[in-house]
Amino acid sequence: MGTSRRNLSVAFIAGLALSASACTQFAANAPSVPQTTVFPVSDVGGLIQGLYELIFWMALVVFVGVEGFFVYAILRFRRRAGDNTIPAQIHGNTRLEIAWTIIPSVVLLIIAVPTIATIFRQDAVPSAGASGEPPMKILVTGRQWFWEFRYPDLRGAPLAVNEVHVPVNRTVVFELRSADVVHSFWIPRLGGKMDVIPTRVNHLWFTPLETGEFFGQCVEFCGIQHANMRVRLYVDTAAEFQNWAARQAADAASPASPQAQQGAVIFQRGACPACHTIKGTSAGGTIGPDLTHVGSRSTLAAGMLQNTYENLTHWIADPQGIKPGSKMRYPNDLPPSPGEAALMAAYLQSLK
Amino acid sequence: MATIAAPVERRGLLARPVAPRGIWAWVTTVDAKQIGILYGATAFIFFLIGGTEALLMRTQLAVPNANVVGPGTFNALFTMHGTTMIFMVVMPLSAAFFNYIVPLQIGARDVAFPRLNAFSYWVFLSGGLLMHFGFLIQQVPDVGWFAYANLTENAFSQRGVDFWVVGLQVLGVGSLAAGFNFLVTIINLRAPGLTLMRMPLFTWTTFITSILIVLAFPVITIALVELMFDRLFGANFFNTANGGDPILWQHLFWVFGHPEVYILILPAMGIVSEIVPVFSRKPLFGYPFMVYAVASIAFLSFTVWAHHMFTTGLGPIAASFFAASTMLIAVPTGIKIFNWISTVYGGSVRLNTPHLFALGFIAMFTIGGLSGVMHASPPVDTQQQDTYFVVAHFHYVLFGGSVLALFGGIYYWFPKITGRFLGEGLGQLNFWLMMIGFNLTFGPMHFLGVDGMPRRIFTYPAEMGWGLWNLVSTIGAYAIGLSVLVFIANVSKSLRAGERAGSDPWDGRTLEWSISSPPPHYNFATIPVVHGRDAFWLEKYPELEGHAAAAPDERRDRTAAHDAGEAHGHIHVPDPSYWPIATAAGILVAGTGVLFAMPLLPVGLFVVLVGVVGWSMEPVNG
Amino acid sequence: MSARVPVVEHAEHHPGATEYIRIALVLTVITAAEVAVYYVPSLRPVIMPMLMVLSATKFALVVMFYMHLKFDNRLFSGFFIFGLVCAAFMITAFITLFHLLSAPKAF
Amino acid sequence: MEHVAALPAQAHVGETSTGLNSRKVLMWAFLGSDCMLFGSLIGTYLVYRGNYPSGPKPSDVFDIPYTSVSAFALLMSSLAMVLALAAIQRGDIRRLKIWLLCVAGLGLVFIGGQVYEFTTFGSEGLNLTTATFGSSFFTLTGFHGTHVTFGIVWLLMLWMLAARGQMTQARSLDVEIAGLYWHFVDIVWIIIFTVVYLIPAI
Repeated sequence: MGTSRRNLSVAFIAGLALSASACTQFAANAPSVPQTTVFPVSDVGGLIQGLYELIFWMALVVFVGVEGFFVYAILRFRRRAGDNTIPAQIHGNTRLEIAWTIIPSVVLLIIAVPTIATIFRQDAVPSAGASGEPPMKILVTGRQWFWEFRYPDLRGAPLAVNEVHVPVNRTVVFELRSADVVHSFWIPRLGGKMDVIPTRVNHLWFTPLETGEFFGQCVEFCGIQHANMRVRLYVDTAAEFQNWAARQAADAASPASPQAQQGAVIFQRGACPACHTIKGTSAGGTIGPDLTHVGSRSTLAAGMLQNTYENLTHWIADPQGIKPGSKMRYPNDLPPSPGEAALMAAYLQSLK
Repeated sequence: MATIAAPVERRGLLARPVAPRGIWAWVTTVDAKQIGILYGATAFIFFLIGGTEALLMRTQLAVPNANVVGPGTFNALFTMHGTTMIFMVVMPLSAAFFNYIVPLQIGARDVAFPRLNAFSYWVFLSGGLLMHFGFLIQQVPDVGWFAYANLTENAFSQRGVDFWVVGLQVLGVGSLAAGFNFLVTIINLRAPGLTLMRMPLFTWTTFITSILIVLAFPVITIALVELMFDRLFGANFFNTANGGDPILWQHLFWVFGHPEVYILILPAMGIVSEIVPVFSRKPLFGYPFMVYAVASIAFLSFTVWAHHMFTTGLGPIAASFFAASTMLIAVPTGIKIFNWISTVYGGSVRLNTPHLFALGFIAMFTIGGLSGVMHASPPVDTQQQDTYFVVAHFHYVLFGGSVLALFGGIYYWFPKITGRFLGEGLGQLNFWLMMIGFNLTFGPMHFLGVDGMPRRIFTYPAEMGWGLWNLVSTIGAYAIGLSVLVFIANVSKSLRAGERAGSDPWDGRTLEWSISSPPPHYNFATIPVVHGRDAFWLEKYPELEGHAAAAPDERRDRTAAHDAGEAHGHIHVPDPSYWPIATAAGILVAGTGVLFAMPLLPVGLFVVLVGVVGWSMEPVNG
Repeated sequence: MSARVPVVEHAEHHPGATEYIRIALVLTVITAAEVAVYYVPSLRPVIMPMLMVLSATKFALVVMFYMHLKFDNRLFSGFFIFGLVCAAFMITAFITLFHLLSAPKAF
Repeated sequence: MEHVAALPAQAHVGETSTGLNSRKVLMWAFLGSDCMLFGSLIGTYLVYRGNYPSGPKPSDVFDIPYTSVSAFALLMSSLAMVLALAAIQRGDIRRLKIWLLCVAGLGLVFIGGQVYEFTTFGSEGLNLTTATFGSSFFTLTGFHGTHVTFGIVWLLMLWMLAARGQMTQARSLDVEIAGLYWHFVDIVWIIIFTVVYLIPAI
């Protein structure tokens, strides 16, 4: 075997190793990739990450070893032009077979033991988080195509849609239910996902360890707008969270500006209350998302649009154009006029 | 079905067609080789359709917020892409090789039930058509190839689901018929001396795959029946309003679905196990262990299904069980990879196109296997399930695995089937373009998955940071498309003016290389007698294996033997028959009836009945 | 070396009519016992295992004697038992997953 | 190097690698496969057996003595089936015809019983759409009934061939294979009778 060929295979193996570690580096762009799975900010996320890293590095070693040896074998035993000899007809080697049955078994055992330990740890909700308080329960309902959150333990049982707030360092337990089809609830940086299945209640818990805004979305195919069923989780300080929860528990603000007042009238007069609730008014529909504090949300249509006056006007005027298949429909598919939409947007924007 | 066979002297409802020509020859054929070609050609057309669907999806996802296709279309695209590639491309392409190669490898003249074999093909075609009838009325299946309940209930879906249910049901009938046929063929039609532990590995994987088909498809059949009853008759299997549990669908689907994965990959492993020894000029390393590995993978595949459901809340005990059984599968899989590499090691390695594809398979399948071990761990899987990481994983297994191997198989056996080589230059171009395109397409999907991009989304906002890798992936997909065009050019050029291949162009080891290319209608003039593994190699080089060298006149020129056999005219092959296609047509009509006009259902069933009766009354002549 | 073997239809021992009828009598008795067990309230706590043993016995008798599996080629037993084991595993798993380990229902 | 004489391709003529008839191998493979079919149906039934929030309970509608009789009829048809096989193996075509008719007749008794049972259940408010219990019960027993019906047609075709003098001792395998199918259908009912009818829904 010539030196050049040896250099080639060494270079190839080095290349494999380099590209593999490059993978981890590319994935390592936490700030620019809001749904990264490898920069956890919760206890559960950390558990998973530890296990993932163990398996990843073992897999990488196996990968480099196997592929490297494979490429080496191909290059080393390449047939030269004109060479027509028949190599020794070796049929096998039982000792080798036993070796490569046992060694992978041992490797898998090294993976399996912490895996099973982690399964049980991930399953058991701790009695208290880092803050020492008992876990906070949040009821989650997945719907085509938005998320509803209720806080039964808090005063006034506040409710939130698509944007859920939790206090830092306190364990939260999400009780997951579906109102229609199977969804899956996932905020990658906080930990693994859990399916949301009609007729069943599933649980997902974690203790957030950093404040901030974290992205997530539905990850089980749930129909035409599955892609636009996003969720944001805000980890607040304890005080911020208390304020937020108190605001969410309150009734809707009364419209102040003339436009908002007109918008409120149009809203109540139209078909809107059949589907939407605005606490403190007569609107009590439960098909669509609760709009009591819609003005305080940062996005519209489950994360599709920034919550601006213009976007909201557009959304009210043409929901099917923005989100085809959405359940937001008007009787006989007759949307409000642009003027009416703008007034209603003004009203809804005022519902902070 | 054919058990009530009439005595030979009686005539059936219709006289058997006698050696027709042209289109009728194909319509009435019961020759496994012709059926193999039908399977291959049909599957390739579906491959182009499924590939086009993939390219459309990749185009839509190339940049954030793209608007090439709408959400409804996108959902239909990924549903049909998955369903097509699994049931109408990889399975029938494997079946093409089962049909063409297995009888040759075991020294048989045909399969055990030639008419049932033709029936399998026509039913497969009917199922494929039924599945695509939705395009006629713009009601394309759009609930994913897994069709998770309860999204498939009438309350949440449209008529597209019906096409999926009926089409898949019919495809399943074809697969089952083929599965039974090859099971019996391999048990009963082996040449004298061809004991089980002497069978070529492709024959072995066909055998094991047939067992998997026979045991796994009944489960999806029942799941589909339940779904169909829900949709047509108001049953409640998956209707949550009346106590139906969507999780039951997932269990039934994956009890079938996981063995199905091995139905897709085992034939590919068999092909690779044929190619690597030939082009390394060494016997397959550790043959018995390879056989045990295939068998244990098949057995274990029935115990791991719930690893597709780690995020459904199985509970820690069940999750631990299925994690452990899943990891166990990595052991026999590893054995296979190590044995392939050891076959190369110490060999005399020719890097012709078939071998490149086979070696590419080994390299890529290893990656798919390793990522598979990652989500075998349930906690890790909760971060990877339903993300592009999983998409990357199974494409490394099913494209880097199955498809590369099947292309390798085409390059390898094309000279046998047509008597002509595929062009080596275009072949190499085909391979490298496909290899690079494949890695560009699916490699970055690992990063996308780690970056938290879910599967089955038709769009994503720019702020998610997924734009770059999606663009790379789309470019790669077009490179794969280009490589397929190169392949088409190669085939059409070779069919017209390819270099002639002799009966044994690669210095092959198994019996198919002992007869002319293309093989005669009756395969073997005289049924060979097998003295060991790699029967033909042994016959050519007895001294290498310590056998006494055969006397020169005993090194038979089988082509000459064929001419002799033909001259004698005493070789019996089964006559063609109208009944397989007639019976399958009845199924097509019945299926069409369920989908469009119920009155057609009894008509179709009546045609099936007439078909079965005609079939069983048909003289069984040799 | 195993050459191809002519198909021999009845090389093995088959039980005769008397034996068939004797087995039918046993089957009848077991069926009667099954139904009887159903009506005895004091057996309720053990009715499940009892019935399962009784029907498994009937099952085995028919398979072994009427279907000749006891006397026939082991290949046939292999096919049948492999299918049976896979099915039994699946059913056991379903019972375990849905009734023993199941998450609480949301009704 | 020896070569055996040219063999016809059909398996059921001449010789095979195992000495086993290909159609018989096919039937046993089919029965293994059918285990999974009924396994899936029984699995589904066991998942849903307790679920009848509205409609009647199993114990409300099941008539154990009645079903016991039809189960017994099916069980005895298996006896008739082996006797039919024994007859053709002896070359006794007259007894073959009698026993075949007997099997088909007992099968018809069973099917008639099932039709009556389904009708009664329907009138008592239990049908395919009654919660998941109804769906899984009717699908499971209906699939079994379809199997029985197919078996009856098959046996009657054999009887017709026998009546036309086309069944001879040499064709006993045709009866044996049909018999394997028939016995399988019988043992499936042995399971269903226990699991569905006798073990009370708790």
